[in-house]
Amino acid sequence: MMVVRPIQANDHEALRELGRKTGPGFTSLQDNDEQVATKLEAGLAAFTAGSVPVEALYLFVMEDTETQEVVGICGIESAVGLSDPWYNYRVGTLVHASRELDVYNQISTLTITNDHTGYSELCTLFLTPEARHSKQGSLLSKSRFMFLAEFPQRFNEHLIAEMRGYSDESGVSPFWEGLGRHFFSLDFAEADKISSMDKVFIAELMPKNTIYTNLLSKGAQDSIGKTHEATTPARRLLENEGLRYTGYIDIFDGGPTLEARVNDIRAIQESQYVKVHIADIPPDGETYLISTTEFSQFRCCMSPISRAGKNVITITPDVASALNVIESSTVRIVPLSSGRRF
Amino acid sequence: MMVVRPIQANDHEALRELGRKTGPGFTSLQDNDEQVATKLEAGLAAFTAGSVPVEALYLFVMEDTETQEVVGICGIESAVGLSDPWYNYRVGTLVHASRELDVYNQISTLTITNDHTGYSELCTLFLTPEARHSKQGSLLSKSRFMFLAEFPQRFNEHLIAEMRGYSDESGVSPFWEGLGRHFFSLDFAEADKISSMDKVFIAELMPKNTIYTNLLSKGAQDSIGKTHEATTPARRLLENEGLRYTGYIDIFDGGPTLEARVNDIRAIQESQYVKVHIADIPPDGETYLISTTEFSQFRCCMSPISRAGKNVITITPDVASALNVIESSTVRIVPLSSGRRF
Amino acid sequence: MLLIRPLTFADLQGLERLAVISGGRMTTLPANRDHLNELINRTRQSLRKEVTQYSDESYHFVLEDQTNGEIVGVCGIDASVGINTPFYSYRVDEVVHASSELQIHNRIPALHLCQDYTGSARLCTLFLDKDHRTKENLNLLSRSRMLFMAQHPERFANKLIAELQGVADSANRSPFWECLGRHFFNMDFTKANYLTGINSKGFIADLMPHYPVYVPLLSDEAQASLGQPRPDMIDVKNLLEEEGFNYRRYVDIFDAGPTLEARTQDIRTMTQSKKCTINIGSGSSSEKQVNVLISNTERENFRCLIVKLDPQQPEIAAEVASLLHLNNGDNIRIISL
Amino acid sequence: MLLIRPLTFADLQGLERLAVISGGRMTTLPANRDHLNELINRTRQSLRKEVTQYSDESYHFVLEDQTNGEIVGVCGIDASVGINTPFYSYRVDEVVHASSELQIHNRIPALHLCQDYTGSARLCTLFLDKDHRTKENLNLLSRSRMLFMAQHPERFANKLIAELQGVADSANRSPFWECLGRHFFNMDFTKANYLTGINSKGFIADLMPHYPVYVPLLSDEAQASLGQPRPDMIDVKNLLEEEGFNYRRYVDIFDAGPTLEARTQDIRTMTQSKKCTINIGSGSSSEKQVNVLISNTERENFRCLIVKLDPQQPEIAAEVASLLHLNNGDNIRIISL
Repeated sequence: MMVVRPIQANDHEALRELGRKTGPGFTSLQDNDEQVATKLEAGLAAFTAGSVPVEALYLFVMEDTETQEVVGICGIESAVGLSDPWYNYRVGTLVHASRELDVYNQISTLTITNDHTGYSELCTLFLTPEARHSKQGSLLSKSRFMFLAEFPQRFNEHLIAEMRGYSDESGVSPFWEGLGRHFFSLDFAEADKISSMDKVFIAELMPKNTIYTNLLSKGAQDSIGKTHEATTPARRLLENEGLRYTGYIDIFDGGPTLEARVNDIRAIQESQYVKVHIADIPPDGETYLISTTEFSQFRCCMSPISRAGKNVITITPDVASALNVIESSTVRIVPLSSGRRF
Repeated sequence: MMVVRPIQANDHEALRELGRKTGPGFTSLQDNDEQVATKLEAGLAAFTAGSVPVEALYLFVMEDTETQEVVGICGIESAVGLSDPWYNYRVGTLVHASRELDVYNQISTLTITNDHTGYSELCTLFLTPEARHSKQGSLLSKSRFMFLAEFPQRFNEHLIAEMRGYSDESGVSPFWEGLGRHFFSLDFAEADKISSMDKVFIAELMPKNTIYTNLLSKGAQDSIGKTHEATTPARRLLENEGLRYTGYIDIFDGGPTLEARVNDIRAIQESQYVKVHIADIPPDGETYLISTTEFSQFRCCMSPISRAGKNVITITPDVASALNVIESSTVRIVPLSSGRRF
Repeated sequence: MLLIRPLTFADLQGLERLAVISGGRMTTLPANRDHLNELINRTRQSLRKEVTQYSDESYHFVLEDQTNGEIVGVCGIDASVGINTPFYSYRVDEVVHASSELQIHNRIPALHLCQDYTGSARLCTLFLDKDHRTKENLNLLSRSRMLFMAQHPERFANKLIAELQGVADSANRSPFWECLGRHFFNMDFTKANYLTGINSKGFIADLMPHYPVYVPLLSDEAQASLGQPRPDMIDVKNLLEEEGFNYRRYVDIFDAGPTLEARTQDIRTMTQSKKCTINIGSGSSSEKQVNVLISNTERENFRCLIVKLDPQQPEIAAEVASLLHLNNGDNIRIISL
Repeated sequence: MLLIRPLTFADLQGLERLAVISGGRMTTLPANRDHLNELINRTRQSLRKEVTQYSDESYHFVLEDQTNGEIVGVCGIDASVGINTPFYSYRVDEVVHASSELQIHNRIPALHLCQDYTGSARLCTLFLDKDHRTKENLNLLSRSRMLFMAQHPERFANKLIAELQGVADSANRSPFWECLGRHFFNMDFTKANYLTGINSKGFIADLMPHYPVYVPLLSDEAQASLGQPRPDMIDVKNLLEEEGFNYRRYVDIFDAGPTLEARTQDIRTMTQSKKCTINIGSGSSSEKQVNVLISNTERENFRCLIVKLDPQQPEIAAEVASLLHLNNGDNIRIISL
């Protein structure tokens, strides 16, 4: 049974191990002692702070209850851009038209903004390749919505998630080549490295005035808001929950930012409290996310459930044990997947 | 029984009469022969055009089936900004921060955009004061969602609605006084008049560069995105259906634009087809919007319904007659109001 | 002998011929009869007007071949531009993009649409038929205007500009236009130029980019053409630079040709031309004779040509005097070439 | 008698006194011992350096009262600004907002943050103790620098600017800063000025508005102060204008005081000062004597003062010669006041 729970001090070795597996595209968790240590420290601080912190990184791991192995990680930043500015390009439209000449031009523009300042952010999602089956990716990603639903006062009413931008077979981003490169003396690889460390550097050098996209290369224009192939499933998952591309992109690779009001997210909106009845009968219903109401002892797993009455569900002892709940405990549930498709 | 239906040529006198009642704030339908004639013509053209027109104004009236009196009007523009540019200010955020000095400033900005170009727009909603009871305003406004649900191919996937902006007791807009006025040689009344005719004039004179709102008067800053008192109920109604203020405001008075994807609107998303059973028994269920599936003969009314089986509802002969449907006709229904509050 | 004189209505056909062979690259000379007529009309009205404070007057002159009466060149001066219709330029500014942490300090040029030359006088509409394109004729055509200005300084603004046509390929296509203007105007260069020439009000404001355009985002060809005159404009450029004109990083919004500027009162023809009286005689040659630009001091009957004379004791033959509408002892203005 | 000479390390205390009484309004003279030390250090290094291509050298001079050795004034020249730290100004541009249909044509001034004066030489840090504020002393203090420049023109950029302090109220508050800068910096004027002075890198770029600021949105007081010098700067302004400086609509980003500019080689002291040799004699008065600014032609031992002499046959008393480090027959540079 897979369970998602807050990160703990003794997860250090597991986290270090995950960092070795992520690969170069996953900039937020690398094979890097210092980064892992910093990350762990931030994650622990979030769950142990006395009052509600303004800026906190809530980090969770997914653990196999049978083997105690940590196979995945996910996180939520409570608020971005409050220390260093948080930059995006916003894709806008300008119409240049002359009635007299019967000319009508619709021009797409890019403007640098900090509009998402203070928003909460879904971040740091990684699942080891071996564990990528049986909807375990969905559990890992969506467990965060259950946490958000339970502790809304710890988060902004707006939630964003950045999608990695398109790059070609040789790993080069046409968006960077067509725009950023002109303002730097750096090639993509070097800029990529800097970008992963601190995007403020990039923003300082990017043009401050609105860019007319029709002056960019075709490749750069086509990359605006385009998701990297490897990230497309993650995007689909979030879109099915109600997150939307609203015209904000990464200043570096042009990847889209998805956005939603927390209260409009399906898993949050449709989740409800029920009491549990524990019984060793195989449940036959739809698969649900089930999470506890505790903060530092938060647990989330997925399981088919049976309804045992209005507001009572039946779960197996296995599940109860993974969640650390007893008979009549209150839990939050929501169907793992939405019926709707977007 | 009130029924909403497409406008017809013989509604001219009724439309003229409505124009007399709207008052000066309602710029899209005034006591003005020419405007009424133009409006009617546009409305008729939308329903009689051979193929699907790119730009069309779908106009509906609400008629009392007992008296045949027209008591209200509402409309949908299929696409704005395709002839004359459609302007908004977008409210953005810029962060000016210096780590070195430990200074962090979040600054709100206004940038002129045509971002809503091509979007569909809810417009021209007016109900005579005498008819403002029994949720008839909801019927009139929401009937448009039923039409949108039925004929999505005639509309953009994005829908907007402009809310009148705040003005003080003496009818003066602090937003105008604090911003636009500096760029014009006109007072509010004169500018208001011009604005109602053609907003392009205003846009031509407004500053093209981003405005830092912290340089504006307090009154102007406070009016950004603020709805006129008289329009607040209309705003609430649309927000309950899922339309949202997303940071776009009127360049003239600072009033908010509400926005949603058509498919995310509650009345559209939750509406469904059912067959009707006509029976003269007083229905006791929840009040529903009921609309027909015809284009030029579109009808929408509201009534409590009873379920007569899966996908069959019972309606009274009155309602059937108002909708012009017979036993077993297919209609679209949705609960008049959402359970959710925003 | 070639003679400069103000436009008259009889010049319409000759002007039209020049407009056509200039190939539509000159904004102020569109091949449009109504507009050319208006050009003549404005010149006549401007010359007649008693000017105390200059405004939107425009003076155009033709170069007439005295042997056959043919119009072989045209040139003009606007008293001050941007009065009735906005006058746009691109100013090439540099924006610094720096990051102390990254040790990067980039100066990025960007084009700012501006109207900074509003109110300046302008030398304009310079076109010389190919068959007569010699350095001397160019001097006559271009500098005769300055002699007119020297004689009537109160009629012109204090700042003076001249726009040089920008780089174009053999098919008369401007790389700058192809890269930038075309995206915003949806028409070809010639048409845009023509519409500007016939004063189609506001269309530039309606269609041009309002935000600065970053030069590094332009094509290499477009970048290379920034502020570069068309190769056949080099003589004109040299002439203007000798007069004291400078390039101050303002370029034409359509073809990125450079705009040169000077203080009106400081240009060489203004400071070094002198007013004196003429002696009509044999005009026979002496050692002291040099080529000079000579004009009468009139307005509506302004005449100017190049002749050899002794600047200390100016004397011309009766034949030349007649071309210049001069009687013995009349005032003249001369400058050595 | 007052004497101009380059800063030395012994001047630190005197300089600090001036920094304090100048009240923190002068960016280049912050009351910060480290920075003042650095100012002296740079001056010494710049003077020692053999310059073929000017760079970021900075020369500062003090005005010393010979009667008591007190430092009563300071002035400086930067060889070229914006080399190591960006040099910002606001350029006041006009943007046209016009609607032909409405018959409205507005010219709206807007402030553009720019670095247009990057690379220019700058006259800076002019401060004269109140007790000695006479026109003659101001002339000595300000023009002595120009005499130094005239002697060493290769050390300075071609364009020369001077910034005049802007309007402030009795409490030393700038209405421009209160209306604009304060919103973006979250600190008072003096602190911002101080931080700029000690070269706190990048903080202006981090905090300043990047978009143009529309002047009509500023308070009336702030608008009125645009390009206006503080009243007690009028003498300095007149002096610079006599030298040939012009205001070209560039203002200080903090207090909106005007920046004046000139071509370095064209300023009066450059064009009219002359180099000649000195005769040391009685220095006794004659009718032909006038007040002149006189300096030796040295660098590290540069000295300058005002004395009465006959410019055609310059002769000074031994006492004055000693102050100027001059021997009989040495080269001098003089200009009449």
